[in-house]
Amino acid sequence: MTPKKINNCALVLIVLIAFGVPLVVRSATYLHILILLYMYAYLTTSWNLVGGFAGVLPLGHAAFVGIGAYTSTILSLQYGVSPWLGMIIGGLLAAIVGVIIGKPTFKMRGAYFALATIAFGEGIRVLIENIDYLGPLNFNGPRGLQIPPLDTGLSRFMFEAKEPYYYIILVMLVAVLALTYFISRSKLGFYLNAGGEEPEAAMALGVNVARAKLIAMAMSCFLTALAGTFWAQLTLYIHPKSIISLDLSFEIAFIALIGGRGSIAGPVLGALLLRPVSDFSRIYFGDTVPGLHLIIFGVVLIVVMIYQPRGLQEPLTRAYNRLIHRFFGPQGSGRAA
Amino acid sequence: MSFLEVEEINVFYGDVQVIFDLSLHVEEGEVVSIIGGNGAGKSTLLKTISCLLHPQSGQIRFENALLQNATPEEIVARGIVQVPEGRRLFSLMSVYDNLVVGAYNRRAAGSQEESLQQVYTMFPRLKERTSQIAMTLSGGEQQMVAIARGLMARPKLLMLDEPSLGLAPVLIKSIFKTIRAIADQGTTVLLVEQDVNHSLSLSDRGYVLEHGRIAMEGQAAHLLEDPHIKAAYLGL
Amino acid sequence: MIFVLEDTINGILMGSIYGLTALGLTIIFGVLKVINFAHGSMLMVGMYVAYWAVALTGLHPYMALFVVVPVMFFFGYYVQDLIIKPIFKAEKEVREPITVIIVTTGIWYILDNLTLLLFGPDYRILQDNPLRGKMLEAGQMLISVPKLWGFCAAVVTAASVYVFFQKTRMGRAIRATSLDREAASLMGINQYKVYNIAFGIGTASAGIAAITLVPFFNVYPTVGVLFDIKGFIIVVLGGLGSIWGAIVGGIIIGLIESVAPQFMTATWTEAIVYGLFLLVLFVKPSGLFGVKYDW
Amino acid sequence: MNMLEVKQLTKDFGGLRAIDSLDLTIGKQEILGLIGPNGAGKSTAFNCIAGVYAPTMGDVYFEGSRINGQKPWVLCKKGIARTFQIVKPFATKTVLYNVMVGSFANTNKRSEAKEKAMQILEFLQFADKKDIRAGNLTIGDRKRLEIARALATEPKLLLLDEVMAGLRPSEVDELVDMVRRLRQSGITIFVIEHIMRAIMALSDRIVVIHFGRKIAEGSPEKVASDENVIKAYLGGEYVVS
Amino acid sequence: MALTWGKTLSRVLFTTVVGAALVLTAPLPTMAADDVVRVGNIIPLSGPSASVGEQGKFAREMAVEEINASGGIKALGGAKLKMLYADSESKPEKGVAEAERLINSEKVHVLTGCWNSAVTYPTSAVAERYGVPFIVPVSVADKITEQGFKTVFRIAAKDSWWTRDQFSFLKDMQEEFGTEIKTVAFVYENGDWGKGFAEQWIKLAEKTGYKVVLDEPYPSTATDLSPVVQKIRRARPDVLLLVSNAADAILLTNTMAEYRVSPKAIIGSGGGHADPSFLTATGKNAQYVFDIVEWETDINKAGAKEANEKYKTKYGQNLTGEAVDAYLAMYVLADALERAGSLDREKIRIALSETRYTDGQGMIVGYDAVEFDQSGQNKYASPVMVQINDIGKGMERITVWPKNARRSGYEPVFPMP
Repeated sequence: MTPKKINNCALVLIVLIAFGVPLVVRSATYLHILILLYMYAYLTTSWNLVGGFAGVLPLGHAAFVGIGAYTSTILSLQYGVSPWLGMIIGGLLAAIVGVIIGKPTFKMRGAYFALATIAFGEGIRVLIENIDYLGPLNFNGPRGLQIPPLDTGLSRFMFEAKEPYYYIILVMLVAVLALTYFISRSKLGFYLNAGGEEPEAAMALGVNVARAKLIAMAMSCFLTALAGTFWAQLTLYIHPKSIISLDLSFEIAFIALIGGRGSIAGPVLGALLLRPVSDFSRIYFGDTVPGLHLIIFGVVLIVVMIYQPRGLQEPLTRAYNRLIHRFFGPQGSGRAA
Repeated sequence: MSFLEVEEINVFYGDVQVIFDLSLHVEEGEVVSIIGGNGAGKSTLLKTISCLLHPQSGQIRFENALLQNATPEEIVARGIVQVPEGRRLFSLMSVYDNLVVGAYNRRAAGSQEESLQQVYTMFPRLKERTSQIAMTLSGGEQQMVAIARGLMARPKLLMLDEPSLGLAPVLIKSIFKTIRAIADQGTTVLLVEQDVNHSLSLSDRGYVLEHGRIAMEGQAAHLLEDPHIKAAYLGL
Repeated sequence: MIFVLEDTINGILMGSIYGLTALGLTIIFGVLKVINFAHGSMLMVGMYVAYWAVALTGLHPYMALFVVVPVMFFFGYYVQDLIIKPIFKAEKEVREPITVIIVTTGIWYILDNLTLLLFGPDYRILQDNPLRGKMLEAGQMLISVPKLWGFCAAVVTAASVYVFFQKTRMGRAIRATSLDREAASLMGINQYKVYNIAFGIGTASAGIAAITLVPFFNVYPTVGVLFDIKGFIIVVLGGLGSIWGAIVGGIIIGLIESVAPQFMTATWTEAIVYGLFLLVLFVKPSGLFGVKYDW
Repeated sequence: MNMLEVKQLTKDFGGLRAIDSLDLTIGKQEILGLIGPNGAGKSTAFNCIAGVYAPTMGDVYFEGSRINGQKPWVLCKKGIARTFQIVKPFATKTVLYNVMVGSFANTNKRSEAKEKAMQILEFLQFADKKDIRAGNLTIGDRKRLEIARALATEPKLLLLDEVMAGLRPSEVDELVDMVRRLRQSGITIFVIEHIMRAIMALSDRIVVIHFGRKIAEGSPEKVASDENVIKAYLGGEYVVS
Repeated sequence: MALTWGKTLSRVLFTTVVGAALVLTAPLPTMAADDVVRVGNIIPLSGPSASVGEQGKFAREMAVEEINASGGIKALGGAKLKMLYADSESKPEKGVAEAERLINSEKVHVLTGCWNSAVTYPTSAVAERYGVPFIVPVSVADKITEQGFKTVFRIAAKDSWWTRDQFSFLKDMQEEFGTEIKTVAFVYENGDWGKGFAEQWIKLAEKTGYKVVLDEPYPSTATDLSPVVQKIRRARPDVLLLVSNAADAILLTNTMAEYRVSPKAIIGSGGGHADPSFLTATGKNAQYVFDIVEWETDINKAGAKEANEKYKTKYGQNLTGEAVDAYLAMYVLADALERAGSLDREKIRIALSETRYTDGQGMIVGYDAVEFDQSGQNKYASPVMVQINDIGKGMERITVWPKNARRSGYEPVFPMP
């Protein structure tokens, strides 16, 4: 078999297995953990479009999760609009806000950009906490919005069981990964990478770096906001302090950095490491030694960064190649990515 | 044993090998030039002697002591001082502060005032500019500060990385004159240059570096006459 | 009118203390080119050290200076030496190693929760300290004495750090390293030792801020978070790396927080602060006192 | 019609006048050399033409139309490509990737971009290194990559900023040869160079600037014997002890 | 190139599966056995409300130790209560996730929690969906029991009752001491809880005819509350009503003392004012502050003193209203389990809904019984007012209202001198 075939087979196999998981895993808890894992992988992949490919470090993406969640929830609670439609509207709104905020901030360098996005994220949270009503729209200020679990079903984006959520977020994740894959091979991907690495050279080669970044930002914000709606429909409650929190913004970025920023696999790998660490350490230590789970989380962050500052994607790729090499012989192992 | 002895070093930049089995020596009081085009490995060689890089194999000895795994600070403390390529001044600091930082190492710190006087004697212009911010100096003045800063460290061996880079011809001449004056005061000088004519004319010996290997070595006067050098490096 | 004056004074005093809490952040950024996300936690550690130093010995709170400053200096020194330095070594080529941001965040989580484990979630305040509740009366105006001392501490600390950087051998070495790491190495300056010392100074200044806060502020494990984001905003307003910028940035925030609530509800002042912050970033990205030099 | 016409170009930085009323023209398929002592304003002139800086005064015409202050990426699409004095490769990407960024200027299709990039690499005898990461190239290859990327944008006018600096003589000869072949393929070339031997051999005409002003213009022989030029290079205004 | 990207993608998904496999083979928490009653408790054990979470945990532990030591649930053959704690970190989404886990993986029979109304609210929806009885010791937002849920049972009073009692108290004091009250000021944390109280206050003030001179939310993350205190000082209200978390309650009280703000009365709303740290951290500054709570150490009820002594020796602090509600909740649960005689969640739910718990070790609260109405609200729950004062033994919290619960021999100080 050629390396390409082996990889394609592995790809298909893995997608099939992922879709088969709910047939084996009946525990709603594990499904919930997997759903959150996929959701974080999805969020991070969306983040990666700017944070990875465009070479900046946005630390305020929770704001877009919030925009998505609030848009669809307000529309569905107060105007009966299906959350599916609200999801798209929220995405578009987030894209617009993203472009507006991206335009000035993309001119900034390194630390300034990171701090500006933090301030933007926190600013949006403070704004929502201060607004009870905006015209006819009820934001309910700091108290958040509850979605009554009344009519379930696909059209209302609300389900009794976990399986539908699982499949929705899995499809979203696969779609966003595929999208990232195609973007990375497209002109836009080339332009983003080039502009992220050497903006001056890229401009001389015909790349409108600012525009490429804004397009990426718009896409990233759009996709991020979709996950906001998903999250709102999953927990049926949105609360500015948690859905637009710094913690969320940080976690999205950390997953990417731990997994390997700018690579397609990175976000998924990062989520696979960090989510279980945070979930299981909270489950096992959260009650006995309060705070220990966050200490463990902190230690994992530090250790990974000391030993793999470029993220886990590179060593895991090597390990995968060795594995393929062992099972399929030398022709199976491709060159290093 | 020589003053500085480099024995069969191999140096890598990441995965790329830049220097191959390179050996050279410098005797006390000499002026030695290393000439070669960009990418020949000249700067890498100096960085290796300064211990900013470490050779994968081979040894470097200075005054008979091995410089294995030493840090750049230890190298300076032992008396090897490098004036880096492109001057690398502390751009937002004054001329005075730049010079004083040069005397940071303990050996030089004690005689800071004395060194300062010497340096000002050598470069009177710097005395006029003592409180000016380095960034605002002209190119020639910046190169003076760079060399003066190196001298402030009281070097036994002064290594200069392309001091003529980016200077007008007339300035180049005076910089080389200064280097000769430094050597005449008893400091050993290791000079890395692309400007073959100037550098060899003031040197005792020279090495020609090509693709990370010593292609030729000998008395400076002989090298200047060598047809291969003329053909390859002087464009004649 | 007297109200506005009173609020303005409080804003300046409290703001200078904010500036003091952010001073270390700006020092560390100036030298290491890294935002220390654990700075608030360092402040928290300083507050605990100060609290216990006073609570156990019965010293005057400001006498704790002699305990807190050295303890915090070496704490910062070794945190940088043992945890952050390896990353710098691994990422030598990178100018603003983003990985360090993650590591400092890891340190933040660890410090906050370790404190929770050790001392529990209780809120502590120094009960019978002589400064507690001390107010200066000027006509109808009331001015907090511990805050006034905080203002003095901020100015004195900033001035000392400034003079140290300008006039001492180590100070020059630190500035040289911040401008060109490699050239500084070639001058015999140990880059990592300079980083350790800069981190130590930054942390020690957080310790001084902690001492000025302890007489009137609660001490609890997550108290640092309150000052974290505030610190980021202050240092960017003042210009990353600028010592006086941090103090002025702090005073601006203090003034907004103190004066604005008299015209609106206090919750909106936060929004104003963020708005102003973004505005300054857009108009003058290098901050009010930042050098127009690309870090 | 001239390929490029620069009229009374002036550029100030703060109080400093980097270029002062510079006039020059380049005909179609010509090779024009621009020389001058360091700090004479050569790179600034390039940056004004390539759209990095907007000129303070004066006009730049490309194929007869005025292009003052247009952005670099716009000019690139119009047919002006340039290299950088300090090479700026996309270091983590392969040589092919680097060149494809350039070839995307005229297509949206990945396959076309790749084909074009391969053509260029083959033309420059560079194809064997297409999978090497740009960060791992030698300095000579980086310079070549710089040219390859610029060529991939299919320029009419190519601005070469000290592409020979730091190369060995044999490499310089190769490059001179290559630039000549480029001209034969129909590209107009404007070149800044420090290596006299190369620029003398290469240029149809040479313009010499000093302190932002044009001090001489003409054939290589004429310029080389010009008194002003010799004075500028050997100087006398700077006395160092 | 195509090859590389394709491979990367497949690698991603390959690792996804390996990771998923790892997750699934991770050691599972032990599955439910029949001889224990598994009680899931979601409380904030880390993060900003960790202090309250800890109190709730201590109180639950003490109650469960007592219940188990005295033979467990007899109707279930002496089954012991087994406590499972989950940390919400005060975050709604964590609370929801933990509820899912406790219900599905840990197979808990009953849930309790979550203190933060913002967490309890969405979590109660999860419990309702799975039909798991959900005992809410404290979380005062009205809406928690107004969702039409069958599984929610709240021990504590809800905020409309708390605010109602605060105003009744004011009226009574006004009459008792002949002090006229004209103006009130509301200062509260800008959150679910504070906003909820403020809404009720405004209505009550309108009804009572008080003039509202200040209605001020503040961020509980504020580092300097003197601007808010200045506003209070300048508004000169007769009565100041507060809703504060611990850190800001302490800061506010101390700052008010600094600025010599002394209205006729300052009334807290539990929470931060009831935190054990509050008294130690404010000292004299808290003197004469009134607070509304569900319970106080000096309550005139059999067993209350003993329970407090036991708690104090065990955990080094006094029982608080928050803690007592949690303590009581465990006894209410035990009582329901005895009557249900089954571990079936529905049966437990029915038993809970039929609760009438009047005496027993857990009944150390001021009122007479625990009985839930249709919505799951404890009908009898009623707060008391305490005043913080030093009557010779340092600052302590002294019950003053309703009058029949007032500590004998204590004369409330009203208005504040």
